[in-house]
Amino acid sequence: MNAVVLIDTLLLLLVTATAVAIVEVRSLYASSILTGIYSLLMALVWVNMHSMDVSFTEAAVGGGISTILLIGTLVHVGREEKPIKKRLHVPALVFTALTGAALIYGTLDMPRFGDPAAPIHHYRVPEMMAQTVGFVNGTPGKQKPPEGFDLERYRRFDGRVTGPIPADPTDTAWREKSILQTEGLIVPQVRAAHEPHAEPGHHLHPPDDFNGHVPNSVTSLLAAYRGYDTMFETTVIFTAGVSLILLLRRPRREGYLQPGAVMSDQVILRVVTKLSIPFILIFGFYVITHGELGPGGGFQGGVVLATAFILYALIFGRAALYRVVPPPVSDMLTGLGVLIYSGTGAVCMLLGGKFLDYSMLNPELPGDGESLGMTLVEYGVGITVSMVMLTIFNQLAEERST
Amino acid sequence: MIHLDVSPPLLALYLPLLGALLISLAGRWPNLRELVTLLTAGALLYVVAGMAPAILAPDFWASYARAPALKLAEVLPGVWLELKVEPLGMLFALIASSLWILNSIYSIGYMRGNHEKNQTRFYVCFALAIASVMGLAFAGNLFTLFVFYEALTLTTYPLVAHKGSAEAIRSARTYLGILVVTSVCFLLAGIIGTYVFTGGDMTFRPGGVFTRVLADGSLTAPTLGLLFILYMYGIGKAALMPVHRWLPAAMVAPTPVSALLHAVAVVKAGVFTVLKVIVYVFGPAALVRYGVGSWLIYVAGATILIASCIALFQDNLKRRLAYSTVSQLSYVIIAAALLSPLSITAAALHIAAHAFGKITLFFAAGSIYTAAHKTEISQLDGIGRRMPVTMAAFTIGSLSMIGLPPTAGFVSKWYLLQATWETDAPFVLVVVILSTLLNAAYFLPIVYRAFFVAEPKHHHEPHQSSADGDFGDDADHHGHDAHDHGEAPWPIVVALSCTAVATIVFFFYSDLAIGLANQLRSGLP
Amino acid sequence: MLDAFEVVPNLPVLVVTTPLIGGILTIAMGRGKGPWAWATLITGLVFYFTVLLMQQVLAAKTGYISYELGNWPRQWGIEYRVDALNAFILLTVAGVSFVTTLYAQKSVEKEIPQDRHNFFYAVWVLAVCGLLGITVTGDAFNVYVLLEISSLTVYALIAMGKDMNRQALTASLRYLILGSVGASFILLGIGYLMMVTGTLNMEDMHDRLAALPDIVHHRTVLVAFAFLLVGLGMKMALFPLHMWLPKAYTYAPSAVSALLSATATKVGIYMAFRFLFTIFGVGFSFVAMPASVVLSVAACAGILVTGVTAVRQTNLKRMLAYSSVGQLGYIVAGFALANVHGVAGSVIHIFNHAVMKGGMFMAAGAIMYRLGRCDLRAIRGLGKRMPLTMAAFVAGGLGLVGFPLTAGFISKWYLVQGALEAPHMWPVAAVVLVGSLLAVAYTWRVVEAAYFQEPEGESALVTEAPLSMVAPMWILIGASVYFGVSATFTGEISMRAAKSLLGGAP
Amino acid sequence: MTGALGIYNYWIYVLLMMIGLYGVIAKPNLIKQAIALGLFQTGIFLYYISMAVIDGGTAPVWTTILDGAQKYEGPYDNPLPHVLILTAIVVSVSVLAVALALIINIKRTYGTIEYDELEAMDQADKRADYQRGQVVDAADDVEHRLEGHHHA
Repeated sequence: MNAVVLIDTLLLLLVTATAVAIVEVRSLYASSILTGIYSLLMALVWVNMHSMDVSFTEAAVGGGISTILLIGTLVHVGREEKPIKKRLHVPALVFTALTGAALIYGTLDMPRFGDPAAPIHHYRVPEMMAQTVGFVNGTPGKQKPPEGFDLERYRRFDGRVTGPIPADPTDTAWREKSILQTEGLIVPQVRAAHEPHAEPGHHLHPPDDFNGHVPNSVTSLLAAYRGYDTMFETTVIFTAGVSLILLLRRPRREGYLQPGAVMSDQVILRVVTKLSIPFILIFGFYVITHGELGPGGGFQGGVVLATAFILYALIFGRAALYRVVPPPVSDMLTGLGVLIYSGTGAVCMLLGGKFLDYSMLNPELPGDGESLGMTLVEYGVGITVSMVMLTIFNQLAEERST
Repeated sequence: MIHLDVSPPLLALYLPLLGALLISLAGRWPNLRELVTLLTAGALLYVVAGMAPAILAPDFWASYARAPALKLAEVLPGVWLELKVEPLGMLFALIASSLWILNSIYSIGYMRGNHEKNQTRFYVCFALAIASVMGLAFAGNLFTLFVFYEALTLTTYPLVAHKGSAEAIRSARTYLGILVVTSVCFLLAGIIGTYVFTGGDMTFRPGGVFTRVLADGSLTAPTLGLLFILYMYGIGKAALMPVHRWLPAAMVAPTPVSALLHAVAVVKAGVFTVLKVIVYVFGPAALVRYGVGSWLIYVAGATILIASCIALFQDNLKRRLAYSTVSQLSYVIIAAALLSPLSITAAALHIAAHAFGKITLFFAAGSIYTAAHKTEISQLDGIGRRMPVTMAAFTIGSLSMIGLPPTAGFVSKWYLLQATWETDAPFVLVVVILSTLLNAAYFLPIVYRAFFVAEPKHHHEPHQSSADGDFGDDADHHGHDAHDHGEAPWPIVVALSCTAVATIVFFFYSDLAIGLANQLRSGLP
Repeated sequence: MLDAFEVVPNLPVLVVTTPLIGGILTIAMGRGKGPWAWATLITGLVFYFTVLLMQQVLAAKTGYISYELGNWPRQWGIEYRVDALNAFILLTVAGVSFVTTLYAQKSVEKEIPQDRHNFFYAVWVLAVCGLLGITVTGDAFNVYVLLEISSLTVYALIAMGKDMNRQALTASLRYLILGSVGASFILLGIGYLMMVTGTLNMEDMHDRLAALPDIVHHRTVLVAFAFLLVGLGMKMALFPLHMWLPKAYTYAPSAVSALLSATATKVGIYMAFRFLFTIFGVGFSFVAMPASVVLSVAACAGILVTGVTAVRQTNLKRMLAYSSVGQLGYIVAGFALANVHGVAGSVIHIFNHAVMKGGMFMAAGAIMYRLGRCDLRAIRGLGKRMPLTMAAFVAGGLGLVGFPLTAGFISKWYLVQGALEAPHMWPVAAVVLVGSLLAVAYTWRVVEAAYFQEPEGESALVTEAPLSMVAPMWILIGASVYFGVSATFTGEISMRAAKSLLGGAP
Repeated sequence: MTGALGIYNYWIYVLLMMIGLYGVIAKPNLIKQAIALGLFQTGIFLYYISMAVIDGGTAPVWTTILDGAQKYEGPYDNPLPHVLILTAIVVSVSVLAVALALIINIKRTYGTIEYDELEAMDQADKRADYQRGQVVDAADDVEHRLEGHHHA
């Protein structure tokens, strides 16, 4: 019973209680605030499970943005839920109970919590951790892993779960012990995952200290190995922003530029804001840039940047904000971020590499090319996220001012 | 992909299509439009007749197997549109194309005489229907057959619904409903079943496509029987009871439609398909060996008798004719179901023989409607004096239906009786005799009324009693007084006298039809 | 700089990144026709790429093309993998979206406020991007991300019908809730599989699952299977889970309805193909698991119930929506048979239904454009007033019925053949045939109203829809007829796809 | 660690998901539904992150020695699920934003955001729409016209 599990247990009980409260409390306002609390608790849970980036994001998004969104919406739709006669909805209860039972049933065959033998810990990820992904012919471990890294330590577990993965790609004997196989129920697909790659040096990623890897493995997965997912993650945000413009923006003639409430007569607020905004901005850029070394990255940084603008708008009014960032500009900037990201990928492609193959950016020092590419895309993410958050806030605020 | 070709069968298919196009273009000028119709019909007959000699040639079957099929389009790998000429189709095509000419003449008189609306649509759809009939007649495999079978249903729908009156739309629904349900649910299922069981063989050949799979036992007798049932009830156009309801319903159509399509083209398409399936898909021999075809005799027999009895009690002339058609169709089916070479001949002959008689009868009915606006038999007292030609033709038609010499009906009935002796099927014999009596019972009274009953002095306006949408409000548009009328417009008279004469000529000179029928029989293994 | 760049090797990624970048640039295209023209350009370009891609795939020796993004080995990075199946789906989706974009201009002008056309078309192109992305990828999680892109965009697009009818909003929200739940189930299923296999690459996953001892009793895998099935069912509007679809398609802007009916649910079905056949493998899904029974029962029930419902509708768009659910039933019933002809039938019907139903929705949209409504009363006598539009509608309807020499007949042929070949599956054949009768019923109500009744009110005065609507409509309908007369190309592709799905030689 | 506690996390995540699902189904208020949907998704996040934990693991961030080389001090928790969940969180907030936008529009046009009331209104609209589009059965319709014709 180690500390992780102990804290985990307590936190999760707290989280669950909050969840019940969120669903059951009558006042929507309370429930929104509780959502913020819930997210903060969740952030703690993530920290406790050593997932710094997720916790950072959860705090910024769940604790910050979502709550703002919810409260901004409540202003227009009213803060009280219509009283309903019977508190307990039995069919829903039954349905959820059954679904839950099914899910629990599914967990029974899972490796236990934190089991090092779980396939996910030893099947593909070790190569990513060992910085040995993508060497000649894509066969891992050609180069000596960094000191202290014992790839075999992970490999050992393979036998316990699914039988050894053959060193020789052409050997398929290991698959024989699968029951379905022997009953002829499994039709083996084309063995793409095990073919050696045709042309030598195809997967030549630089043998310097980088290899798509930065101290913060999360960032290296995020921006390099699975950079393509992240590009679309950014697109999702962008889509959300555009959708809100489509749905909420008032036509020009109704003057969507008219200012909202202004609190600039509050001296303390004004001064504090003026003092803190530069620091917020700096911190935002720090988070974006620093993502390679520690927790954080484009997304979290972007949210931080957005909060600076939002704070400004809250205190000095949206008219002031629109003087700083006119809506047309922010519209364009939302797109710009994704364009930077996809543009980086496209440039790698135009230089003759695969899409998003950063090492193309600097043929002499591929490693630097890769870090350059990752920094670029992080900034792309940052710009889009901050601008979209700003747009969302603006749209909700506009709605209020009509 | 589709490749154009001018070989006769294709020409026979494309001519009416071309005609339809020209007709729709000429729609603004009625005379031109109807001239185009007549020209197309003539050209079609010329083309079709031109193919006959080759079919009648003694070594036809020898060359048949080797003769290259005309592939129009490869729809799927292994499924293609294909035309191939053989005696039965030849016979059918000849009848349809020759009668189309007369019918066009008749239509001119009828449509103008009754001031029908949308006449262009009428002629266009008519030409399209004929095109489908041609495709059906020369279909080289089951798929092609099905395609044109459905096309025929679609193209005749607007003709049935032509008036757009409540009655018309409702009946057209029945028409489309029954034909589509049967063809889609049973016929198509049967065809795909055939395709699956034979491993992709749908090409018509004498002796059938199942021989191989039956031999190696991969197709069992029960399955064969099931397929046979699917086909027989899938071919709704053959009006086998209980799927005959569409035929009386279709009678709301203008008379030329009832005449050519629902006395000749469409219904004959049905029995033709039945015959074709029995001869070229199953093969009589196989059906006899596995004994899966015998039930058909009884169903067909029942249809003949029941339909005749219903006809007996119809007062509306066209309805009575319709039910008579139902029973006459089952003559063909029962003959085919006897599965002897001779009976097959009889079936083929009856397709031809019945056509002339029945179209004459419908022409006469339409003529009466045009001239006198009478639709009910009870109104026909003494009409023979006013319309002698019409009623004379009607009489000839009736005789042919009953099967008395010197009319076409006798020829086919003669062969049928021979076949019954040959296969000693007492049931069929009884059916034939009984139905002959019934035919007489429901046709001769009409003739009697027309000629020997005096015309009533003042008779009430008929169309209150009209149960038939065919008698719409057109009557009062061109305030035609129903009292004094003579013969119908001349094109009508010409057309129906031609068919009447043809009915008699067929009795004395039917070498062509018999030749084709025998050719068909000689093809059987 | 460009000298090192070649199009052909990068086709798989170009198919997705072109609409991505293009879609974002759309918002910079200002007012007027600019955004529309740009969107047309982009979708056209994508269509061209998919055609090239199809050629590449047909030429490929292995039968598939693999593209490793970022040049990371496919086991660790993200892989794009294109075989006959998704090349065909890509071609369909891209082609139909291109034609629909051509069509959109007029009706969008009428139905969407002038000042946000650039945003509208941006979302429109991004929707296409998401759908194509789902279709091309070989990575399980990438599917989820792009699924969310397509879903978000589609929610927004549907909601844009709000200016015509407020129900577009509730329809969109209902779809949003159900769709998100469905997507979460998919995410969960992927998570369970990842827990068991430790990888996200589809091929890799399949191998690991195949290697699992006694997979049939592995509870985690079973639950993953079940939840993926439910999630996919919601996304592809499989019968009991289709509640969101009719309302959404009815009240979305006409152009959007056309786009969605032709592409969105189709991609959902494609995902089902990938998960059931490629990841779990046909042996597990259809032999060890009762997927065949479950899916075919749901599909058949769907065909019948929605068919009957469609007959009872008066609003053409709603009628088409219900018929879409039924037609999806055909597709599902097809691959539930898990034999070559059944699967081929469902693959080919994905294409056939896309062109037919796309064309019909365009026709309905054209009527909307002229009359502001499209119900049986409004279309009376339109056969004379708007001959081309009504003819297109009827031709499409005949296709749905499956009259010979229409595309629908081809699908029906394959499906029935497959059903007769599969043991004890003949009821499916029966349902397929009965379903086409229901199609006759609802098509004929339109025929009677449009051709055998007299127009009244404004219907008597309308003229034919503008060429920019009629032409795209007839491109699709024409395609449906052409591929009904000569389906050798589509037939061969789908047979090939079916064989590779069933584990034979690609 | 014993088996029961070994999958404790998984059970909690199921619990959270189900609370969310219950809210989505049972609560008529759209805002509630949107929030509950969020809970539902957070449950899945918890599952993924729990998947990433490894006994005695630490955050997957390498120590960088002065000269820039990196030193392995594993075992590290698995970074892959973290990455996936980062994406998923972004997706969920986007969905929330769009949902709220829709809800505001609904409030604007319907004047309420209670599901049951909305359903009632929509049903009414739908019925109206149906009757508006209804033709008397094609056949009878013609008859009516004819009669009108006769009387005229």
